[in-house]
Amino acid sequence: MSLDKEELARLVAGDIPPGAYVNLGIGQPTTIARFLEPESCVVLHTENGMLGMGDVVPADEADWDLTNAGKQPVTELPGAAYFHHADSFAMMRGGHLDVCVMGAFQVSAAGDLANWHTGAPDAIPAVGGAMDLAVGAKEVWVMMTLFTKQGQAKLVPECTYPLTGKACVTRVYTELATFHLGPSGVQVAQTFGITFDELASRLDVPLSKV
Amino acid sequence: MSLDKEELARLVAGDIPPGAYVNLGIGQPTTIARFLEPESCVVLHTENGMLGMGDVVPADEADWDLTNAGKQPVTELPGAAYFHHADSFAMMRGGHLDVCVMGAFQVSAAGDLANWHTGAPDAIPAVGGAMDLAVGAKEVWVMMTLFTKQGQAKLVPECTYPLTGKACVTRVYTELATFHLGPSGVQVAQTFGITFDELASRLDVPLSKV
Amino acid sequence: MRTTITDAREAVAAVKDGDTVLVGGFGMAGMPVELIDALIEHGAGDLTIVSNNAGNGDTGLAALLAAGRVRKMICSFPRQTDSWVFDGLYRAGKIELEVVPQGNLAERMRAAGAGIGAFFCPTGAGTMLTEGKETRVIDGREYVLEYPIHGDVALIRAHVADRLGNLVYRKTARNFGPVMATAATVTVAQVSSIVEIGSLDPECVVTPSIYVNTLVEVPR
Amino acid sequence: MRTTITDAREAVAAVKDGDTVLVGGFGMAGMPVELIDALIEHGAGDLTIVSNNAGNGDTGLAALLAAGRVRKMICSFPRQTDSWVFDGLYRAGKIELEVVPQGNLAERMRAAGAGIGAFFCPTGAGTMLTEGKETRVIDGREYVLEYPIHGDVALIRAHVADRLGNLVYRKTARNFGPVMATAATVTVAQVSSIVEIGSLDPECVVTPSIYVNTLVEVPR
Repeated sequence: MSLDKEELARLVAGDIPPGAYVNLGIGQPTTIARFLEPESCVVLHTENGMLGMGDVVPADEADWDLTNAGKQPVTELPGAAYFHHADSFAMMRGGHLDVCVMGAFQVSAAGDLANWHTGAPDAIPAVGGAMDLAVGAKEVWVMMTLFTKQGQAKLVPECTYPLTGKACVTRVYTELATFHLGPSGVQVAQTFGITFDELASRLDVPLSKV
Repeated sequence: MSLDKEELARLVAGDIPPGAYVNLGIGQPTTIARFLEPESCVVLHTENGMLGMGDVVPADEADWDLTNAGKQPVTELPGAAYFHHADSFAMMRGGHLDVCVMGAFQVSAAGDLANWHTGAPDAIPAVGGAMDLAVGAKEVWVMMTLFTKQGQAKLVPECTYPLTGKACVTRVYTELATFHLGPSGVQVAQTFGITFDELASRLDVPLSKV
Repeated sequence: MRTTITDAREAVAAVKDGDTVLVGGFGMAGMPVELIDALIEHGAGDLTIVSNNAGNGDTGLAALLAAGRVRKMICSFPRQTDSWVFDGLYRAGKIELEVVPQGNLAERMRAAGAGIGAFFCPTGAGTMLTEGKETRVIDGREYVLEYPIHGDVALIRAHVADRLGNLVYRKTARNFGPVMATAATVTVAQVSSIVEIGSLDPECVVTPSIYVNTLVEVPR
Repeated sequence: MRTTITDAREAVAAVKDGDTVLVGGFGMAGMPVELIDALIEHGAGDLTIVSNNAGNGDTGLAALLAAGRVRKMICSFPRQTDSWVFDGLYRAGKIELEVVPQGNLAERMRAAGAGIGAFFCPTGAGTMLTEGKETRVIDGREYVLEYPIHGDVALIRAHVADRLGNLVYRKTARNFGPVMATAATVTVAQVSSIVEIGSLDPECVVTPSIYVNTLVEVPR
């Protein structure tokens, strides 16, 4: 069986090393936070200037001076620290975050990431912190569906959408399989309700087993 | 009569605009602080990471975590703020200090400053924050004797000592005269116990009156 | 020089037609709403606005845009669910847009405040956002040369100020405020309260008074 | 990753022969004396030391130099009234010296910590300290291209840490500590006391725990 969104978030959460400093991107990656065990001591970073971010809270409990990168109200955990934007992005760019998890439109076999712009001529471009995270974090993990609603693969030989960053993605988590990207090419770490051969036949990217 | 050191320090102190943010260099410029009127609200910066620095205190009252750039123990005034070295020098380099006052070996007619190195082949070079102050402060004032003990002028056509900064000095305060440097060349603002003509005859630099 | 304490109307009089204005805030957190309202009333136009977003809903920055005062937006994330004012102007070709990665936006303002002439930054290398910019490989990695963004005026929101102009912020509302304060010729800070000199812990001041020209108290 | 709490001896075991070690402090303020003592005992040699000064008297950094462990000093102000150990080694040709303007020293380490590949800086332009370096005129002003200074290990002194590794400093002893913490692969902080997580005000943390690998408590 392929994974549902919650199972996928739980899977990613389980792979984050204890004590890691982690940035979870806007949207689906944000849900990973719910599956992090407190005893793992994972510390969440939000690029708008905080380490030690807690859960998203409902609007009626909101402190609007305390939000995540998606501008949702959140909480502060013990041991938190606030800092300004230049310091926050210095922290990202300087390679201090252990892991960031982002969504994607496409990931290439070489680890190129496309997740900020569809390339549509009438789209208003908006990048936020995605490019900074892509070049900055020690590990860039992508969490996405493996195919678009139209059935097109999102793990591709070359990205056709505008790039966010080059050769930056190290892992791809999808509902059908997880992939490790690196010098050995694209390796399939796990599959869910699909065989390796079936996966290989549906992707235009050379695959090997971990 | 030429000015003594205390009169000179008092003169410089009186020229600092009320509310100015000021860095006083190591040595003689440090003594200017004693002649700043509290109601002038001048705020002193020290490059080791503080605004709102107070007086130098004797060793038996020292807190050795609270020192000036000359590593002398000082006090903290109400409204002080501490910051790290990169922020402190960003403040200097970014042009936020209104005035800095430094000593000098030589100042050229074009405002070049030489105050860090005698150029002697066996001297161990040591620059500290002098070059950062020279390029950073809005106004760089020099406080020095006009002549060396050997009688050589220190306000010169071209510096022969290694430079600290180019075209940065805007005023020179000495025991015999004060000078304004700028697009109009070297202008004599005040003289003390010497006539303009006498001064002009002893300096190898074209002078005019303010 | 000494920090002035005044009202929003007088504070924003520093803005002139054609100015570059840095506007703090990340969404509404740290957004100096009352200063922006005063700026709309003030009437200065042909502005370049530097801010993370390009206005939400119909108030604040969105209202300034709707009033036709902004020639160009420099921001990282103009497109939001409630950025219809900007969207409309942009699609109508009535506003220029420079999209800058969020960290480059912060770092370019930091450079302006810190006297750095330009810097080699890895962010955006090989992407369309850095097309045409100078690049260099340093130690095997590709970097793009980025230049400072100076502001004529910065409008920011902090939490508490002392009368000297020292600022502290509140939680993630800190965001761009401290950086913008360093990068503008004139910095106007809207704060929830102004306290006596000596009331703030010098170890905890985030923006030293040297960066603040004008304080406006807007109780929240 | 998680911050370790240990003793000075174990903490400095991270230093290997040939490493670049960033040593905090401005004079004695913020100098991690006990860590340096442990480093001398540890025995690593052929070191490059980056610190504002080059040792005072016969203890601390001066003792490390006297023990012959340092190949090169990168500092802004080696010459002091009590820097006789360095002076002697330098005049005997037994140590290399790179003199860097104090602000460039800080900014180059800041660049290392912030992922900046290089930056154009006005400091020292036209002086002998920047001879041979790449220069560029930007907006009519001369700048010098400066590169990051990375450390293998940073040894710093802060005031209080929480068990997670968040640090606060005390007065001007803050100096280089926060910058060095960002610029090294491994940062060891000597602190006067270690408190429980949640005891430090998140608004006042100066060095977030992400930058701190090892804590050593040395009560003062």
